[in-house]
Amino acid sequence: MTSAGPEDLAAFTARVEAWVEANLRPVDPALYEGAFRTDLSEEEELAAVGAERALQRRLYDAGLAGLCVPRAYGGQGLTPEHQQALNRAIEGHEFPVRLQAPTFTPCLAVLLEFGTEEQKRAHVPAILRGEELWMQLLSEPGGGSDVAGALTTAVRDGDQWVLNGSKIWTTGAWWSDWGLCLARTNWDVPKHRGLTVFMLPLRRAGVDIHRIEMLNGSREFCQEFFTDVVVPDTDRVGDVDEGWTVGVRWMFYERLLYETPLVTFPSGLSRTFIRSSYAELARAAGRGHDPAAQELVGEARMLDVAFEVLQERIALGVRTGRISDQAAAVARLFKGVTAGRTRTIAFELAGMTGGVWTADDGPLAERGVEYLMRQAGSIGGGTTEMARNVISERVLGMPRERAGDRDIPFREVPRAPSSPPSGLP
Amino acid sequence: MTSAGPEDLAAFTARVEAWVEANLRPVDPALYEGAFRTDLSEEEELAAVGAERALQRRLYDAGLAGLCVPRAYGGQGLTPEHQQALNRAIEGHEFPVRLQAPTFTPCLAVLLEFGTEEQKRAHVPAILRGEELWMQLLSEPGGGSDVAGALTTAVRDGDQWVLNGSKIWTTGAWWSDWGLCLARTNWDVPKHRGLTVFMLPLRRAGVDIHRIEMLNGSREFCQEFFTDVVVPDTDRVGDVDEGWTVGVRWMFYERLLYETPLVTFPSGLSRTFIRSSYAELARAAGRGHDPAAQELVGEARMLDVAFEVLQERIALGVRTGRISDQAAAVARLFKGVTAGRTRTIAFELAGMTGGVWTADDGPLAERGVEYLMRQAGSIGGGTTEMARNVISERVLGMPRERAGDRDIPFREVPRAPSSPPSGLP
Amino acid sequence: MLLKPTADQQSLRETTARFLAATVPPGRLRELHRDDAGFDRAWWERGAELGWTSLLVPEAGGGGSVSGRPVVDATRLAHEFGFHAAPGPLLPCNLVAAALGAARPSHPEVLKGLLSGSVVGSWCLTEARPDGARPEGIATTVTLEGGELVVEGSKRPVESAAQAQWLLVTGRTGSGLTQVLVPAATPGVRLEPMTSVDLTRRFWAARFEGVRVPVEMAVGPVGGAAPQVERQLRCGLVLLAAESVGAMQRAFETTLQWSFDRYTFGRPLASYQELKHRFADMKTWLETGHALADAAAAALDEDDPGAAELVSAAAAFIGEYGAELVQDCVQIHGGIGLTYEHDLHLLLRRVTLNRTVLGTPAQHRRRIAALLAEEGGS
Amino acid sequence: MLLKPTADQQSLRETTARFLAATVPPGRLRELHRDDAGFDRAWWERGAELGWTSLLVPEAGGGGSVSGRPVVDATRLAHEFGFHAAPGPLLPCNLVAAALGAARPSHPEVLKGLLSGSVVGSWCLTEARPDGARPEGIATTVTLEGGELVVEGSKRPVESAAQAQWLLVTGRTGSGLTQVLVPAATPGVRLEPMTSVDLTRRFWAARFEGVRVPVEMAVGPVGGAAPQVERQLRCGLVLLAAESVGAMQRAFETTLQWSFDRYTFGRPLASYQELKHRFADMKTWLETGHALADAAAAALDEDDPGAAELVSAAAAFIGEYGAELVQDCVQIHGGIGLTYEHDLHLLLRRVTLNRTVLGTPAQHRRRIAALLAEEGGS
Repeated sequence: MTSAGPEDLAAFTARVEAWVEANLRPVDPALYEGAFRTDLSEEEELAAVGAERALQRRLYDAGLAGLCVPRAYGGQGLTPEHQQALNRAIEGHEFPVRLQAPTFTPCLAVLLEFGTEEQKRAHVPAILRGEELWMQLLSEPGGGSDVAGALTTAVRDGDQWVLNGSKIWTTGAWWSDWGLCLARTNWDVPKHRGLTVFMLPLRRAGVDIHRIEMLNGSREFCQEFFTDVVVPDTDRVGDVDEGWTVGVRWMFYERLLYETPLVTFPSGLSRTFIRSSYAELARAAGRGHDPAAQELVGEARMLDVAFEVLQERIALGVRTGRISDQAAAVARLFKGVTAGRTRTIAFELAGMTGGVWTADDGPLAERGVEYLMRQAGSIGGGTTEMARNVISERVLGMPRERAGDRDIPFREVPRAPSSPPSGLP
Repeated sequence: MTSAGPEDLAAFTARVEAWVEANLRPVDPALYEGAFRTDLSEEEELAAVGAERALQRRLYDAGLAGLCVPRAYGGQGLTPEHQQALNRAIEGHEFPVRLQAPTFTPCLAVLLEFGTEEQKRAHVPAILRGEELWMQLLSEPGGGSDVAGALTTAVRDGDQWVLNGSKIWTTGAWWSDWGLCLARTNWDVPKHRGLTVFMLPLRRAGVDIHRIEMLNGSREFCQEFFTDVVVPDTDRVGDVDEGWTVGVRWMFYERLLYETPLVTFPSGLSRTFIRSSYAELARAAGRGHDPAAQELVGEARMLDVAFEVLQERIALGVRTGRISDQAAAVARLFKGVTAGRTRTIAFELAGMTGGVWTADDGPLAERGVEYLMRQAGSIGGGTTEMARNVISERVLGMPRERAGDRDIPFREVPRAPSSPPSGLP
Repeated sequence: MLLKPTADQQSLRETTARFLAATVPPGRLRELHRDDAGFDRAWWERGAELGWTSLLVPEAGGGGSVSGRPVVDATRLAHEFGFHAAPGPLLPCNLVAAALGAARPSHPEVLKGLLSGSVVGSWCLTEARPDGARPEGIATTVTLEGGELVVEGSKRPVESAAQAQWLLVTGRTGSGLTQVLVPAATPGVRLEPMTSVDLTRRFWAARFEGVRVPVEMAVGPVGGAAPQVERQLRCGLVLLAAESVGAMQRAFETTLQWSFDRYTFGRPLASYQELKHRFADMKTWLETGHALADAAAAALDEDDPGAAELVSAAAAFIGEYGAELVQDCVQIHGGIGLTYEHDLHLLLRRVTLNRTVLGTPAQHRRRIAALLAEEGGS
Repeated sequence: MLLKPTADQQSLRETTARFLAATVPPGRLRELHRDDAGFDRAWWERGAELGWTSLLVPEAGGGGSVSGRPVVDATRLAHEFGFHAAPGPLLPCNLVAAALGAARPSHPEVLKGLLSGSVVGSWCLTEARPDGARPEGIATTVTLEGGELVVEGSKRPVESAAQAQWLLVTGRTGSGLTQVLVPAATPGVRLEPMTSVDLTRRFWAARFEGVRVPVEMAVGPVGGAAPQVERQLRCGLVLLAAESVGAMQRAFETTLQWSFDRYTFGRPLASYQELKHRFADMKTWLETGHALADAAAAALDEDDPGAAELVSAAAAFIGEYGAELVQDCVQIHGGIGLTYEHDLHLLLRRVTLNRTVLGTPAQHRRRIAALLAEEGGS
């Protein structure tokens, strides 16, 4: 133990609880359900981000930011149990929800594991103070689940690199500061061996950020276009052409999501706000006593409870080494399937109001729009199909799927004869 | 037109209706649901088969057997519309249910298409008179859906062949007379090119027939063991090593099932006996007015109605050439999935009685046993997995699945390292 | 899609298909998304010239089937409307025209306007209750007072109500039902806009507060309209079913093509067995949807005693599996399929809307059970 | 399977696993299928020596948990019973022992017999009604007349009733519940054998016609037993859930191994993507089943206020997905998986039985909704 050993857990808990009560506003947890999907105007959204930056700064000043980050980089050097105590303490209170993912995981996690000493000293404290919000520049248009098939290319030019290409599905890139970018640096080797990771300020010349409109009007996601973006070699993360080594861990941290102790997230948040909503829907639809509606309500709640205990089991198993860390895909799969089913149940409970409603319909309103977005939970953050591949191949050890891009130079990989259509033929 | 053109449809219909009324006993169609699954003793089963042979003979004598079989082979040389008229006329009456499949289809159909003149004259009239019941000796233990991977081997010995091997899943082979057998005659060519079809009397020396006990106690299926069974070359169907040409059509006729005009099957049989049973179950369970039970009843009935119209559509489409005849797999898939779901619904409606019951529980009794057998409808007659392969590859033209046995001599095909286990490890 | 359409049915369908492809491509639908009416009146009149509102009206009323099977004819149009996610009050205008055409015919001037497309009418049937599309539970009343009919109650959703000159209101008169044609401008008629999942289909909540019209505005017998109401409802359900099947067909074709064009891990999506099997399931649902919609339409034309069951089976099956099919198409497309820019949601919206307008799949499952119970005598 | 069992829990489980593997392999289960009792009394006594009936009884009553968490301990046994599709009255003996142990303890001689395995007891709770496992609807009455309790009513299914010397009957006394220990040989007790889907678990329908026992035979307070009944019911549900998870685990392992061993079209089944994805789904259900059964057991041990919900969530989820998992294992095996000779149906029978004994998944979904409604105050 160092001379300044970790703060005693009980004392820490008491201190945190007192601080939270004194400093954080209580909020209705239901508010967070739509944190990334509300119809805030651009100004409102920026203001909300600004408030969260300030909130993060207050956490930092109180010694409550980066509990599991080494002190050398501005963190507290405490244990995951301390983070859990914080997570419990902030239950029912405001917290900087937008900063957790992808800034704290996977970006911060990747930086801590692969960053140079200079990189960590330059960026980790800034992240903990809420000054730098990070994005992951990973998916590409037309790339789907095959992130290692990145086409965005970085070409070396002396002690710097020139990037061209496009990334997509970045949450809130337009209000973020930095991005972690997976780029192709060698087209003449198999795909996993020609990638390199860079860090990239998003407000640099040559970076165009375009907000994507989803079918429900949400504009949370962005697409970035890179045109001759110059990145110094000192902003490279990991070795040249070894980006996939970084990428594997990157995606591991992405799958962990709220399971890493780098993230601050109220315990039981999901439990609280879901608990009553299905029953309310049934009542609002005049079907509180209809057994068919009761079965739907019970099923939805059953799935939520099941997900909660499944997640706990897998987190415990991974932590104790009794379960392969690939098993995070089990929770991801269950969550995706369950999210689809529970949204469908909510839509079913809305009955005819599911398709057409007025603002007076209370909880029944908008259920149809949520239903239209149903698959989002099985697509975003890695599709359920990919999760099934991971479970069968990595957890159960079943034979790998035949790939058409293995062991051949990336430039020779079969691709679509033409750019795929984006609309109805 | 020949001098004796087909009998006028209206006159035929009138004649058939009169004959049916005068000669066939009315029966409760529900009886047929378990035709192959009841717990008849061996003697009772043999007696029932005997009665059906006699019934077939009466149909033959009345000129109502083999309506679409050429007159030269004892048939009537009429049209599919005549068969439909017969199918309508026998609605609600006894008919030789056990003789239809596999005797009339696929066996008779294959004989008509591939048999020599001598073979057809020897067997077709005997089939139409109810004297020969046929079996298809196609599946093999451990062979699953890969029927072309047959291991049963025929070795030529002058003008005869010697068969060794085993076939399985033959319905009622123990009371049948002949079998159509797919055997390997060449191990040194790829699997589809080394097969030959033979006809085989089942009561020949070297043929051992073993009745398989299913988990519900049914013993409808048999397994046959062939030990040095001698077959004259004149009982070969199709050319040597060209058995797959026969096999493809054979399986086509098997898929058609009740859609071929070679088969006599009361129209709307399935509709009649299913119509009320779900509602009765709900009532028996004391849930006639429970909306959740009503939804299950309605769903089950919806699926039955849907299957009926789907089957009609596909039959019409195939008949008129507007749909690929591979589309029979669509009906097969729907039927398998639906059978599983409707049995599950019946089990659900039985509630707690589904697991434990007394004979006094009426329609609720035995639903648990049916539930245990649920997958039978998705396995027997070609699995739903195979149907999905056929639909995606043959109907939709999606790429064929990679096979490990293509274009290599059959004896070099990868096989299980050891014989697969049949029990718990 | 009918397997054996007549030449006239084929021509009807193809003409409409060409017209919709030319006039309301996806880009135009996005424009109409920002339009209050959701469709263009002049465009609708051009469509009416193609026969869009005449098929369910007897020749005596100025309409006419092209094949002698009017409902089947009308589903040919509905199929194309679904395939193109087309705008316009197809359902309400056809059902009001059918109602007028069936009643002697009555109100020939209104009918003529509907046939020419110059007049829009809408049917006010459903109400805000758990089983809002079943006539048995209608709470709106139509009362005969002197020579007038007084309409009192609330109806929702009413399609294109604000565009309609005429509202056909179904209400209760004692223990029977009455249908009455109410000019939309009558005092006491109040409309409140609703939100729908569809880009172009617009609905309103309508309140009728002591609305008075002359007794001549009754369509069919006062207190004796139940059989006609049931028939309109069934026609409406079959049109919705056929429209949804059209949307399923388009989504399926689009996504199948995408699976061939899109490569991942060096292989087309279409080569992955798990996706192939899902396409096989979708194909099965699609064919079953066609079979049910066509059989239900034919049953209505033939007054088949099984029509009620077939119609609800079609509504229940297509409502559920149609939406599941398009949702799986979204899944196969991935994130792009959830964007406003992509066209897939146009189809998803339509099948989602249609499964709620005249009863949800769950309600139709219960309806089937109720029909079985009637039959079983319990 | 617990992720962090104590050494004693681990040893308990392994000892039982070895004993079951050695004494009741599948061949023995098929023999027991033809046995009236479905298990051997001497064998049961040997099992009792391993602690099969003592875990839910406090030390004061002669029992004892091995970890301080008795319900969790007991689920270790139940898991192995499911894994081996083992015979024997595990559930009824444990629940009767728990009831006696919880009441002061009462009837020490009976309890002693249960603990040694020399006595079999069974719990008569459920009745033939749509929601037959909920205590609220019990129709059987227990009436205090003088110094006697009179039991009147019908119970089914009652496990191993014909083997039991003692029946613990739960009945209504006024608006409360009473539990009474009835010697099986008491006049007025009539047993009728029932058929179950399981090979070895036997059930009877029990009628109690004016059955009289001294008031001393009450277990817990007359008219005040509802909390204890609820607790027994929850324990029973958790044991069933854990047992079914054991059966799921075995079916899954067996079928996964089969997919590696079985070749079709020159490739192992395990290499087909569609099957791989189904195994991924099954793995997910299996892990969720473990998580729910373990969490529900822990919640009972901790008297967690969420225990009722967790127990019903476990029953609903494991009942439904457990059966679906084993059914899919059958599908993957093909026809061989439906034969009596194959062992898979032993597991299918067990999960099928267990999802009906103390309420079906549908009933537990409704129960969860009822708990939410109580919470929501409606």
